[in-house]
Amino acid sequence: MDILNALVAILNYVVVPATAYGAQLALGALGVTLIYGILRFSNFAHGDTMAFGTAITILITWALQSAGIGFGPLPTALIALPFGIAATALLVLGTDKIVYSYYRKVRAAPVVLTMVSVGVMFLMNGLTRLLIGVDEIKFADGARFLISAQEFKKATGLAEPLAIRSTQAITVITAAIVVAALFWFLAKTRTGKSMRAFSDNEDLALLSGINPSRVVAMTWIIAAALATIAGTLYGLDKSFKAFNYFQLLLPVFAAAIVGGLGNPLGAIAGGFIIAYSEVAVTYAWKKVAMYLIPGFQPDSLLQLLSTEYKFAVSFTILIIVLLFKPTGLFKGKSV
Amino acid sequence: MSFLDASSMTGGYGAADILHDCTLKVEKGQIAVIVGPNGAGKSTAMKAVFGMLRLRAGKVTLDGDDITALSPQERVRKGMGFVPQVNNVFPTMSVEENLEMGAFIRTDDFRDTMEQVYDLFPILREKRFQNAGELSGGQRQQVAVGRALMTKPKLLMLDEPTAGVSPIVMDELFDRIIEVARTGISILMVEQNARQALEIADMGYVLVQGANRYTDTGAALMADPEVRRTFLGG
Amino acid sequence: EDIKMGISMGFTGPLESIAPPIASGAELAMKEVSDSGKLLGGDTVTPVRGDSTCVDAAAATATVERMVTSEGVKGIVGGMCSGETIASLTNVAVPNGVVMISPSATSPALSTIDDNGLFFRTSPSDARQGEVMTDIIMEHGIKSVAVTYTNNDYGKGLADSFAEAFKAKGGTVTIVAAHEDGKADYSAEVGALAAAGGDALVVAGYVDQGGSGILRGALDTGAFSTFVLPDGMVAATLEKNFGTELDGSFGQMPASEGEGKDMFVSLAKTAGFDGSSIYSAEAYDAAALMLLAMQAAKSTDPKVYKDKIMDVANAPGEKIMPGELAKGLELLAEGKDIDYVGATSVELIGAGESAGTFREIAIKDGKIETVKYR
Amino acid sequence: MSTRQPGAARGGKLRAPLLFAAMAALIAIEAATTGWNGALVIVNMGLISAILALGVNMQWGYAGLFNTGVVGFIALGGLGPVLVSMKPTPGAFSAGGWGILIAFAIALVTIMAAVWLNRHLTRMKGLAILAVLIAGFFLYRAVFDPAVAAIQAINPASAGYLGGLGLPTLLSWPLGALLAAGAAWVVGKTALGLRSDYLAVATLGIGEIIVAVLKNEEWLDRGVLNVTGIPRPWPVPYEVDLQADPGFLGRAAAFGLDPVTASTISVKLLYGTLFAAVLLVLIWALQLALNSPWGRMMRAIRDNEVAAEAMGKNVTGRHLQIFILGCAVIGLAGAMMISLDGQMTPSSYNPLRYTFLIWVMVIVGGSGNNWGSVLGGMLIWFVWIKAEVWGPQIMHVVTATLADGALKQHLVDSAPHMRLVMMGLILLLVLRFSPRGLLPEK
Amino acid sequence: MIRVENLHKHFGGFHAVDGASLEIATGSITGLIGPNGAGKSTLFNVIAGVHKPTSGTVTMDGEDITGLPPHELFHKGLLRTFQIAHEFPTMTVRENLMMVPGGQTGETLWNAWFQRGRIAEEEAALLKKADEVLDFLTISHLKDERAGNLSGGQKKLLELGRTMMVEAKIVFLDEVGAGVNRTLLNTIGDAIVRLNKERGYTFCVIEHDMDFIGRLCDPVIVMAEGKVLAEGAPDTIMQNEAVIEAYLGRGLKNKVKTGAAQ
Ligand SMILES: Nc1ncnc2c1ncn2[C@@H]1O[C@H](COP(=O)(O)OP(=O)(O)OP(=O)(O)O)[C@@H](O)[C@H]1O
Ligand SMILES: Nc1ncnc2c1ncn2[C@@H]1O[C@H](COP(=O)(O)OP(=O)(O)OP(=O)(O)O)[C@@H](O)[C@H]1O
Ligand SMILES: CC(C)C[C@H](N)C(=O)O
Ligand SMILES: [Mg+2]
Ligand SMILES: [Mg+2]
Repeated sequence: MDILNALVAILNYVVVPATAYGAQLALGALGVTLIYGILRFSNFAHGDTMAFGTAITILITWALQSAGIGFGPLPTALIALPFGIAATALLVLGTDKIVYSYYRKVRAAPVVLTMVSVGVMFLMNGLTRLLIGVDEIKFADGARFLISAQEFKKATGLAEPLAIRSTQAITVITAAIVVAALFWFLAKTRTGKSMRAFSDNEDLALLSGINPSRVVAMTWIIAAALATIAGTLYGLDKSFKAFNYFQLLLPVFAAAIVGGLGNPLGAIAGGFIIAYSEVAVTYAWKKVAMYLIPGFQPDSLLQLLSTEYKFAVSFTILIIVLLFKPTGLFKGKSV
Repeated sequence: MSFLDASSMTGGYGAADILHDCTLKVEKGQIAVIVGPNGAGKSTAMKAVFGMLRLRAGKVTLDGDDITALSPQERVRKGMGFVPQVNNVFPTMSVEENLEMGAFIRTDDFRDTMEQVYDLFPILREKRFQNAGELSGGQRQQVAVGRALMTKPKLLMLDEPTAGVSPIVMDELFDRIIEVARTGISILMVEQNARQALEIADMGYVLVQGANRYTDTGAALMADPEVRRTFLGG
Repeated sequence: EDIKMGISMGFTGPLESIAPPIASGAELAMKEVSDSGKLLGGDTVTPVRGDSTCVDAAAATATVERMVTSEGVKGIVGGMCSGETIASLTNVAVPNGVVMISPSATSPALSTIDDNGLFFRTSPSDARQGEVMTDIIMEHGIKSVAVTYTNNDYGKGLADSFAEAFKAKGGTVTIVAAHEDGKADYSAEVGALAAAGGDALVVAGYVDQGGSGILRGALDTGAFSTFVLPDGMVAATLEKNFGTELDGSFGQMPASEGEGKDMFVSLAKTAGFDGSSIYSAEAYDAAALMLLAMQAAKSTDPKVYKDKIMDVANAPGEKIMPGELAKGLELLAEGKDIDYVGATSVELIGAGESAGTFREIAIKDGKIETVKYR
Repeated sequence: MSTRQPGAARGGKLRAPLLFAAMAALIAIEAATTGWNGALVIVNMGLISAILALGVNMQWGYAGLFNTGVVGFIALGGLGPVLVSMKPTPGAFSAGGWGILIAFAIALVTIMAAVWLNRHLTRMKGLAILAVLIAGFFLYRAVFDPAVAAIQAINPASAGYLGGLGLPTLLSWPLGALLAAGAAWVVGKTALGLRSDYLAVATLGIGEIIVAVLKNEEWLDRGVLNVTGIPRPWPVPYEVDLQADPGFLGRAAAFGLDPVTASTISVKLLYGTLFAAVLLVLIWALQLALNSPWGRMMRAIRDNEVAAEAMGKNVTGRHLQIFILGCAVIGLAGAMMISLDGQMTPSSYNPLRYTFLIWVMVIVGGSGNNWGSVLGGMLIWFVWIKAEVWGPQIMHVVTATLADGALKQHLVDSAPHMRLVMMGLILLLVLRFSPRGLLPEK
Repeated sequence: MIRVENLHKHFGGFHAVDGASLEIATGSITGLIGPNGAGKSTLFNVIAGVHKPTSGTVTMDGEDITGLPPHELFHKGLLRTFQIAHEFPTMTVRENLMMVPGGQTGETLWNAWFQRGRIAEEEAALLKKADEVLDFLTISHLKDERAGNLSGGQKKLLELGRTMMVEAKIVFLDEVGAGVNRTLLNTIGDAIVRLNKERGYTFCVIEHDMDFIGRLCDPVIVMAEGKVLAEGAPDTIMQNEAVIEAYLGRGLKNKVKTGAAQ
């Protein structure tokens, strides 16, 4: 029984949340990695693209809700998602036309594009806030839990609870589907391959008859879709607040890099590594130890590092990974 | 009118012109070779023909159509193929994917063309799943030419295709180029292995400082002692 | 004459969402005084907003510098966060001799700062809140708690003073863990808190920042069911976002007995903002105090009217409620004494900070209910 | 990475003087419209920003090192004034100072032991090292934790930390540089082998780690409780003292200035002079270096590491050197900033403001060009501050024609966010019309 | 003398150099030829310290130099050029040359600040030297051009020019000829001979132009599949059946060119 309790405690406080968080990071990292892989710059505006996409999705969700449209046990936002994606795609395509395309034409160095994306980040930042304000917004509806803590305790009679939110499950499943689809798309389809060709050698892509504007547009559309999906799922699971999406940028980049920039599989792996390291290293193992070793009453919490350092932990792991695998776990690119 | 007719091209990268009233022509199924000192503007002329350089003056026609205003990828669709001098492979894509990208604009089945390329460069078949960036210099060059052949172009432009390839491969390459030309494809190439190239050329252009210095059949240029001494290394 | 008054708040940055109601609170008082036409024989008051960012000391300093030197403000309602307040106070307000009244900077450090008598606050020091919170928890019969705080001077100061007070009264604090605001995920913090255990969780954070994230996580995973919520956590959003999930939790915030707050909330409602939002009422009082002190001193010079602030704020004198600023101005003009009560029952003690009456709240049926004032 | 760039910057030789004159004019306009006090505040922080940008430019512009941990090194530099000029907390050192030193010694010995084992063991290496590290960690915590607790127990509301040495603040500037340089050495030794964006994220993480340490190690700098009242550097006086000084009042009156204005302006001018002096010395040294064979070597390394290595240049060594130097300059500026602010607030070190903004300065100014960095530093700081005012003004203009209503209200309420929009817009405009920066590398 | 003993270099499972042993005698101009992908460049890279060998040793005049970093080898007098030109693109052509010599006074910061007189003298000498080299390579009109803007062949010349800036003991040339005009290549060949005769440089030359190899090199080493296939004087090598089979080939099959239209 105690062993079961220990197991459930680990599941509830480490495995389930870290998996969901990891999937969220992975979805964000996919977008970053895609832009990096194909357009060859670190897009700092990605966090705010996520925010924008989510904001639009929320507005549409509200409209749907007030029209009485729902999605059964699933969140209404999932119906709104395609519209959010479309709007975000339009926005980023517009941005590309007005802003980025010029720098591609003059072949500016990647760091200039990165700086440009910082400019875009500021702009989108303001735009999103103009659109939906700065407040925290909750827009999740439908069934909240797959397994709720109380039910679980009642059903099993264990002392430790276990909860799985439906949004957590949706996030993990979506992440799996999206990464598989993206991987397949890039590795197997003609368009996907042409995107990789473009990323490898733009001039030669041109000489092979690949239409660069099409590749760029495709990339942005996919990135917009990824950003909106990631942002909406994150917002469903936690809540929406424009500022938080900017903050999300840091772990998202960390995830993309640990895995190897430009590599979709890497983004997934990176997301989980960052998430698990944050949760596990700062977890207080006291309770688990007490279950496992009867009669053990430690004074301390058996916590390796306090939670203040959780970010430091994930970055330390990142640095260690990079020291042994300088282009990330999955052999990413470097411009 | 010639199949490819690029006449009086003038232009460059910035303020100063590199090309001065440069004219290049290729007939259908013929091989034209450009030779000249380093920095003469040979690559620049190729880029100009392919629309990668803005011309201040001059006109390019292909099969009678004026293509001066077309973008490079539109020219590809018009049947032009180009192997640049440098950066001519997709380094993080496999050899096979490089070839597939060559066939990007084709909608028919290109399996047999790929087989032909593999027959021509057997080493590529061996390395088909390796990334092109990991190949040796000469192997890359073979990938580059292979990629251009995949387009099944009407006009094939090659910028120093034999730079860095071994003699045996160079011979094979020239053999293949001749065969390609025999099927009615026109070839325009820049070569520093000039004597070998002029041997198979119908037409030769000697370019110096962006202008045509000598223009004649390949054999005639080979025979000209002045040309041999100054441009072909004796 | 048109008197300019500065409002330095973090309109952008991590607390951007609670800044607007605070500023509106201050502006409400200014408008009321302006409209009354009774200040110094008909002076009007124009608010000048400035963005302090809440976290960037340099930007806040530049903002306040601009207000003082180029806009010529006669007083400043602000800053919003303690760190930024200290910076702009010592670098700008003190050298230039301008009065600052902060509605919300609650760090104990501000009690002892060298301010030439120019700094006041309408909120109490966090040192006091820790003691009040201890009492409330003890009265609920809870002896063991876990504490999490937002990792800034406010959160840390409050958590520390609470932990000390709680232990002194014989309670057990199982863990004191910080959380950073605005982060993507709080699973690690929730995990650590859950493992440490305790009968309740004290969340010394901000309701629309990490504090909510922690609550969410702790509720969803079933780690805690009773929460203790200090000032930064008590706001309408709590009801909206958590509903009945928080039933049984309780807390406290600086606020005082009486109808002052209610009057202010309804005034705010007419003016179109949420007066129950945190520190909004304090901001109203801060602005009101400054303007009343001008009237009492018959001068808009901060160096002169700074000495009157304590006078108008405290007894003796006639009590002045929110919405009655005109009356206060009249009385002062007549040379009578007033005791400004305002929206938060202002009573300035010591170095010019609120004495700290607290409202104990409990959450029942998804609503924040007042238990009593203490 | 393609380096082809559009036509060279117009303006030739006169470009730099003209742009600096324009910058001066902007400041003068600012002074004329809002007074010298406000203008000088911007100038002073602008000078510090210029130094920060110089430090980043050394790393990026000279050597192509993508350091995004700037915020960490600024923060470390800021520790300088705390450690040097604050008064020591009485009894703190005897309470826990030794404990902390011993703990550090334990940590050092542990790491050395691990390194030794790594070199000398062949079998069971991983296990042995892990065992040593774990044992060392617990021993360290066992000594460290009580020492920290003892220090924090001393007057926690206003002290609770070790305090400083009580020495003149000016001394803290070199110390700030040294602290940053020391950290840079450790970072450089481990992470400099990484390429471009990977180095970027590694340093991003390191910056976060440094800030996390400063935020949470209260015995060192009071953590999030902040250290306030850091003394000013010689010769900068306090305004209140000036206002009480009859001699000064007399001089002020002679100029026809009121005491408050005179004192605040004098203080700012003094700060400004100090900062400008530091900036000038740095610029002189950097210009000489950049135009010497050393600078040529650095550019070669930046252009092509493999070739530079083959041409006998010790790329790793030089990278480390420039990384340390750049960080030292950043640390120096960090220390100067703290002695300007008079307080150390670790939680204010956020990467947006202290890493990205500095990078924007370098890129907008023109990477690889020292004068460009100075210009970029001044200009972007100016814009960052002014955007706060311009944003709402623009909103005002935009909404002027709108009818009152929810939309207008919403827009007016959102005005502060125009600051970010403005910032973004200006960044994009500069980069659009001068993609290599305002003063491109020649 | 460079001696390579039983050298292996593996990339993953692929054996690019697979047990090569060879010697480059002091004072010789040794040619290194072999099919594309034979491992020639890889061998160079291992000798020059760019790659660490999987196994095997490299010695220089009896001293073990296996795995030393390139910059240390440079100071031991071992120079190399790259098959794919590695210019410093944003620097001028002249600067590309002037940066080469090691141990310049101005390369330390301290001296850059306080030894400006000495630096000025050195710079003047370097400048003169660089201009001589540029003259020799016939690209002196490009001295102030950004190296990134050079044509393919010009970059190769610059690559060679760098090795002429210092007193080297041994120079490894990886296909200097590829893409270089043949007339100019002849001049380069002359220069190599002159450097070899007059200054005693040892050369090891990878090249696919057999005229060039034949004119310059003795001995010639042939590599194939990561191993040494043959070694000897150019004439004998060119007669070697195995070499012809693997590398030289027998000339064009399509001797007669028949165009479709004419
Ligand atoms: N980084 C690498 N990863 C994997 N394989 C590699 C790598 N570098 C080289 N190779 C392989 O090693 C073999 C030898 O390459 P190398 O460049 O040494 O050939 P080479 O003899 O110089 O040929 P060439 O004459 O064409 O330049 C090639 O088959 C190549 O594919
Ligand atoms: N991107 C560029 N920008 C500016 N100038 C250039 C650029 N590329 C080439 N040039 C210049 O144009 C001239 C012609 O270059 P081009 O590459 O056409 O020569 P080439 O005849 O192909 O020589 P090679 O045989 O060496 O390849 C050269 O002097 C070169 O310096
Ligand atoms: C806005 C407030 C919640 C600020 C907090 N009381 C502080 O002192 O920082
Ligand atoms: Mg060329
Ligand atoms: Mg090679």
